[in-house]
Amino acid sequence: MAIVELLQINLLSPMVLAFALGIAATLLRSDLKLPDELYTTLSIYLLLAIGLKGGIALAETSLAVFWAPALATLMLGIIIPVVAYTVARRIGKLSIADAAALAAHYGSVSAVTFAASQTFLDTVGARYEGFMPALVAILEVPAIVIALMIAQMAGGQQGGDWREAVRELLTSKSILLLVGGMVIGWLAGPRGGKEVAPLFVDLFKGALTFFLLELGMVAARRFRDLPTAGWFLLGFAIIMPVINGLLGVWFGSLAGLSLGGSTILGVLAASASYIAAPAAVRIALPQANPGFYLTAALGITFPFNLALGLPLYYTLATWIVR
Amino acid sequence: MAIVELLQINLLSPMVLAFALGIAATLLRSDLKLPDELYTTLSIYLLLAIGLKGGIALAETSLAVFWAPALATLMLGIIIPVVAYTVARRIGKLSIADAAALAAHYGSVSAVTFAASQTFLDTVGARYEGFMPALVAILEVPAIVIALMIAQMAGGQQGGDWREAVRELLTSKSILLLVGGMVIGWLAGPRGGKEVAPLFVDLFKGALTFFLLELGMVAARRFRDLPTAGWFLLGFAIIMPVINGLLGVWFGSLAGLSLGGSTILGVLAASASYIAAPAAVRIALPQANPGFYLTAALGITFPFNLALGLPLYYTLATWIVR
Amino acid sequence: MAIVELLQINLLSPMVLAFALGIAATLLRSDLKLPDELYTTLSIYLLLAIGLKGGIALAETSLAVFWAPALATLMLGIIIPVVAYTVARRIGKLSIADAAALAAHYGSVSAVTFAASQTFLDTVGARYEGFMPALVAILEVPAIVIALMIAQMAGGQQGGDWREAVRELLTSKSILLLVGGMVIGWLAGPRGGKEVAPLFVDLFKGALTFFLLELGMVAARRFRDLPTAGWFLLGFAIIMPVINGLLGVWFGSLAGLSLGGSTILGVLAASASYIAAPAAVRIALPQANPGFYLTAALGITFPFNLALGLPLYYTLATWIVR
Amino acid sequence: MELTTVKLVTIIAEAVLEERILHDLRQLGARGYTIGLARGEGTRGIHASDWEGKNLRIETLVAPEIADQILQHLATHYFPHFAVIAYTTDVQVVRGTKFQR
Amino acid sequence: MELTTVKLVTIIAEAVLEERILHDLRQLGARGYTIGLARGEGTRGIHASDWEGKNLRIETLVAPEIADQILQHLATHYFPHFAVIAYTTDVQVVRGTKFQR
Amino acid sequence: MELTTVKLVTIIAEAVLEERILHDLRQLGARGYTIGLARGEGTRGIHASDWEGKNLRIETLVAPEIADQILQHLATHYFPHFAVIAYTTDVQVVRGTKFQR
Ligand SMILES: Nc1ncnc2c1ncn2[C@@H]1O[C@H](COP(=O)(O)O)[C@@H](O)[C@H]1O
Ligand SMILES: Nc1ncnc2c1ncn2[C@@H]1O[C@H](COP(=O)(O)O)[C@@H](O)[C@H]1O
Ligand SMILES: Nc1ncnc2c1ncn2[C@@H]1O[C@H](COP(=O)(O)O)[C@@H](O)[C@H]1O
Ligand code: NA
Ligand code: NA
Ligand code: NA
Repeated sequence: MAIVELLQINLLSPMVLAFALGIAATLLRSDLKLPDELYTTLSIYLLLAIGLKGGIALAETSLAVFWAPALATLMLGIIIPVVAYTVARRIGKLSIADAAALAAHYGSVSAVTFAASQTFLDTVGARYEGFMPALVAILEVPAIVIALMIAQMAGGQQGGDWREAVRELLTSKSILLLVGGMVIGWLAGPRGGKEVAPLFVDLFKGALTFFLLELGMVAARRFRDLPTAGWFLLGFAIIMPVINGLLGVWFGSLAGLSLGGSTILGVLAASASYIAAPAAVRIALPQANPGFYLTAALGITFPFNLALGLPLYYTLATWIVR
Repeated sequence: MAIVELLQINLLSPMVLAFALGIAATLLRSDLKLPDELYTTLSIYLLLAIGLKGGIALAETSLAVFWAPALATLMLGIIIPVVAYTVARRIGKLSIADAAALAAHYGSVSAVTFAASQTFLDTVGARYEGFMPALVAILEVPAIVIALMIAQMAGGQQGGDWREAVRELLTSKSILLLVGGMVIGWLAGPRGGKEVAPLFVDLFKGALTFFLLELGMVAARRFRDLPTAGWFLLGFAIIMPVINGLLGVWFGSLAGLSLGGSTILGVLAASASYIAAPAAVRIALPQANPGFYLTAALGITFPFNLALGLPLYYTLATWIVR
Repeated sequence: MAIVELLQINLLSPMVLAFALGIAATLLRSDLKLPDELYTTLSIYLLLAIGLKGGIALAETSLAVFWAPALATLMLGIIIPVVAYTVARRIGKLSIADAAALAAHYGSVSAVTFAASQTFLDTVGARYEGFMPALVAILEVPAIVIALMIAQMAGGQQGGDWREAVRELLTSKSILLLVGGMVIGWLAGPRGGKEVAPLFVDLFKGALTFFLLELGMVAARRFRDLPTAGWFLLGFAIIMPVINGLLGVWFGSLAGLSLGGSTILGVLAASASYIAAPAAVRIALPQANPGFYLTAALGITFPFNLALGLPLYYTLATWIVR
Repeated sequence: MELTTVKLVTIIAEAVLEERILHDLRQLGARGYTIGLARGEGTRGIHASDWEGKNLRIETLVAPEIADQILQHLATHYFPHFAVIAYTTDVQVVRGTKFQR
Repeated sequence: MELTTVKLVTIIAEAVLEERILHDLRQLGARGYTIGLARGEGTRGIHASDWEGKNLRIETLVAPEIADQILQHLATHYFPHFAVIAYTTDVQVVRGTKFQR
Repeated sequence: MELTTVKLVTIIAEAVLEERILHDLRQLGARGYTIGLARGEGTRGIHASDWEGKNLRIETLVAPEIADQILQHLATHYFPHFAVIAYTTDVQVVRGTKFQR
């Protein structure tokens, strides 16, 4: 399929349109407000559902197939934050804390972008490995730890206790639900999975669409901070994902992933965390400005990846993966 | 089918029974309380789902078929508030503000009554045009604007800014979700719609049932205000819908709608808004008494339409539509 | 099937695993927190769904079949609280209020344990009578009333008004939803039921799994109180259910219930209420210590029944029911 | 503008007590109340079912003598067995009569 | 540590008024606000749609003269037609300047 | 009835800080607390992830000297980097000892 056609498929999918509706609602100053509890509920649901499906698939995967993609993912989790930190510090002239905060976000991963990429690939008919959610779990944590360690070594950390932050990170809800869901799926297997499939599988795309409506509103609220963020941040939030996406696709193809699987690893690398990273960074690097890292991750990179990134990384994958 | 049989089908449907359970819970002073957030979530879901389905249908409708029903609906939106205002003012001797408030509510439309009418028609096996949700959107706003303008001209408005109220009305959540859902459905088309159908189509009737449980409790709380409302309001809240329903069915048949479609247009005309209108009226006509308009719309007309109105307007349609 | 195999099936079911994840989340001091509103919503949903399914089944049940199990259940509701009170008072040396509180909880029933037992039986392929939810409703109230009367007669009640408590009990949300759902199901019948089945039937097991995640967290928070509860309570909370379970299975077989039905009656007898009883007891017996009755019912008996009780009572039933 | 001083009584109580406390407030002469949800911990730490939800934070503006009666009543009927605390503050309002009997 | 006394203005208002009241507070010189959800009953008991949700409990810390203006403004523009009450209290804060113009 | 005056300390803080602040309150001698949800805006306007939820409104009744220490502690450790404000009020309670060390 040509990239124009892929773009069209993606932009006219209910989930991207719902995201746009959320943005429109905020820009039109509508009084639409989703309950906070709905937002939390949908997040929990999505993370658990992603984990569950991954666990069921993992139960049927041999280690021989899994080790190479796992290693490739781990390496991405180490390389990306280092690159991101260096770029933000050298080119962007950001403070140590702000640079490390960006590194944590772009090294980690957005579960919703991941879910959207699965839906996109389903629609274009590309297949991917079932164990991909396990890679989400692998990529979520290391980059954040590395970014906090960089800040610690560079002396940019005051007040925050990074060891405590890492402990909290490992038991944070996103990790717990993702890994917990995976363990449940792995132990319960396909038979147990079938019992809960009407909730966790059939409703997944609808719930994702609903969630993106809310996320559109959250992202649009971030737009206000764009002017103060400056040109560097805008460039960073668009170019960094493309570089990371390319890296992810390439690593995926080297690790023997399929076309769809490499696309997803590209998406994972390109995506910026907006759940685990912000919470950890807020605690461990309080002097970093959320107006920077949240605006970049949620206000620019997330919409970019959702609307343009998915077809882009897929196209890259069709070139790279043989 | 005889009207007795229709009545029985309707009164024994899960949604009407759930509404009755909600009323019973309140009258028995049970401690059952649905979380406010659930109420909001279900409202958002229902409006979005109605819009989505309408949009998908609209994508397959030609303008040649659509213009006449659209025009008929618009005319209802102009005629009904004028009639309602005159009746409330002349016969009911209500104040300008109270009369205009009633006009706004009865000219506008209740999305839940609409949804209930679809479920009813599905059950009795009558078919209707897929684009009906578009008519809900068309009928929702004009009557409210007209009623506010009448109040403005009659000098009954103080303090409230009606222009601001109209702006807020156009970006209010009910309009935004209904129209936004329609645009999403229209752009995503049947293919995109299929992806989210398990959430937005399959669960619709169940969610409506759940919502009616809550609405039964809300309506029953309004019953307390009945004694102070007086006989005029009681009569108004039952006779006005019947007249409007007849008008709607007749306009529908003139515009070439099917039996089911004419029934629904009758239901739309007969129904009184309890989402968009109350919010707009509260802001623009603060001196109007909510004990009047909410009690009429939610405490009398809504239960009347749900229990007796649906089979009644359908029977009227079987006589009028050839 | 051997009990080891049954245990394995049960312990590896998604719902038991989700419960374990909830416990793990609390013990690891994760920041995972389900919104209170979600907890309430799921409770309401589960009770209504249980009632609905029971009502539909009841519509197709003749009184000739139903009276014996109903009577057996009622007798359990009288015998269990008397036994539990005596044991707690004589052997446990608890205060009148604390003993009566325990009697109320263990005589009444846990709807979620009931739901879990249905899922378990579905998985092992055992069939059961459709009217079982009606027995839940029958067993829920009497034991609580009897326990409060015992406390009243024994002079252990001060301050609380037990008549008021009984009135509130009869209109409490759990009774209202269970009985209300049953009436709806009974009146709407299979045709009406089919309309709402995607929400109330298909999603049931998934919702139960989600709910057990939360309940695992609630139960684990109770673990803190275990040390202060003492050995008697620990023993009581494990031995009492086993005795009650045996009693329930036996009564069930005498009343002519099937293997599955007898298992469920055993589960009902063995389960301890954590919705209706705590609320009623808190009001009518304020001097009873919630650290006792909630820890026993929710912190010990519920996990025990969920993990080990279900296969145990089923095995007992295979011996007793011919 | 003339301001009057009235008493704001704040009550933190377990959720099961809602109806009871509101009933008592009305009896004692309060002419309105505002309720918010809260959770918390104290020294007793006894709590009813989680199903009943968290604590309530009840506020009522009343005349000083009524405030006293409310505290007295709560101290007698609720403090011994229930997780309830209460305190009063002086606040200024525009129309004092609205909050007095 | 040096503490400054500022005024805490608490407003209980029906939810439809949120945007309006926050706008007015800003105009009158408040430099921040905190909102919580609440429900309640009073003497008027008029309420807009349940869909609009319950009451809001708006709090703002301001200098005394601004507190007066806020009460005045609410009394004129909101008390006649809307379900709104408001009261002020003296509170102590560390950095008084943060809450003054 | 004898009333005692104690201090009510109210803290508005971003939700990520919950555990930390409660831990500090306990350390400083508070014997209980009540938490409600809130949202708001101030002068700094820095906020962590929306996922973490809104602000918290933490209240604790303590003896005057502890109230001072709490304000001091918050001013040193939280005000510089976090979206936190705090204020104290005098309130009257029935059993003053419940809130003192
Ligand atoms: N010192 C305190 N400051 C603020 N709230 C308190 C305090 N002590 C108790 N509470 C609240 O009152 C409820 C009951 O307290 P208690 O009866 O001491 O367990 C708790 O759940 C808290 O919400
Ligand atoms: N005496 C009072 N104490 C506390 N809150 C009150 C009081 N009177 C009214 N309110 C609150 O203010 C809102 C509007 O009151 P009203 O305009 O009197 O109906 C009510 O919904 C209550 O939340
Ligand atoms: N003047 C104020 N009055 C009431 N609440 C305030 C005020 N200023 C700040 N806040 C609250 O404190 C939080 C943090 O404020 P800030 O650090 O100034 O952004 C805000 O989100 C508000 O909830
Ligand atoms: Na990434
Ligand atoms: Na109408
Ligand atoms: Na039992």
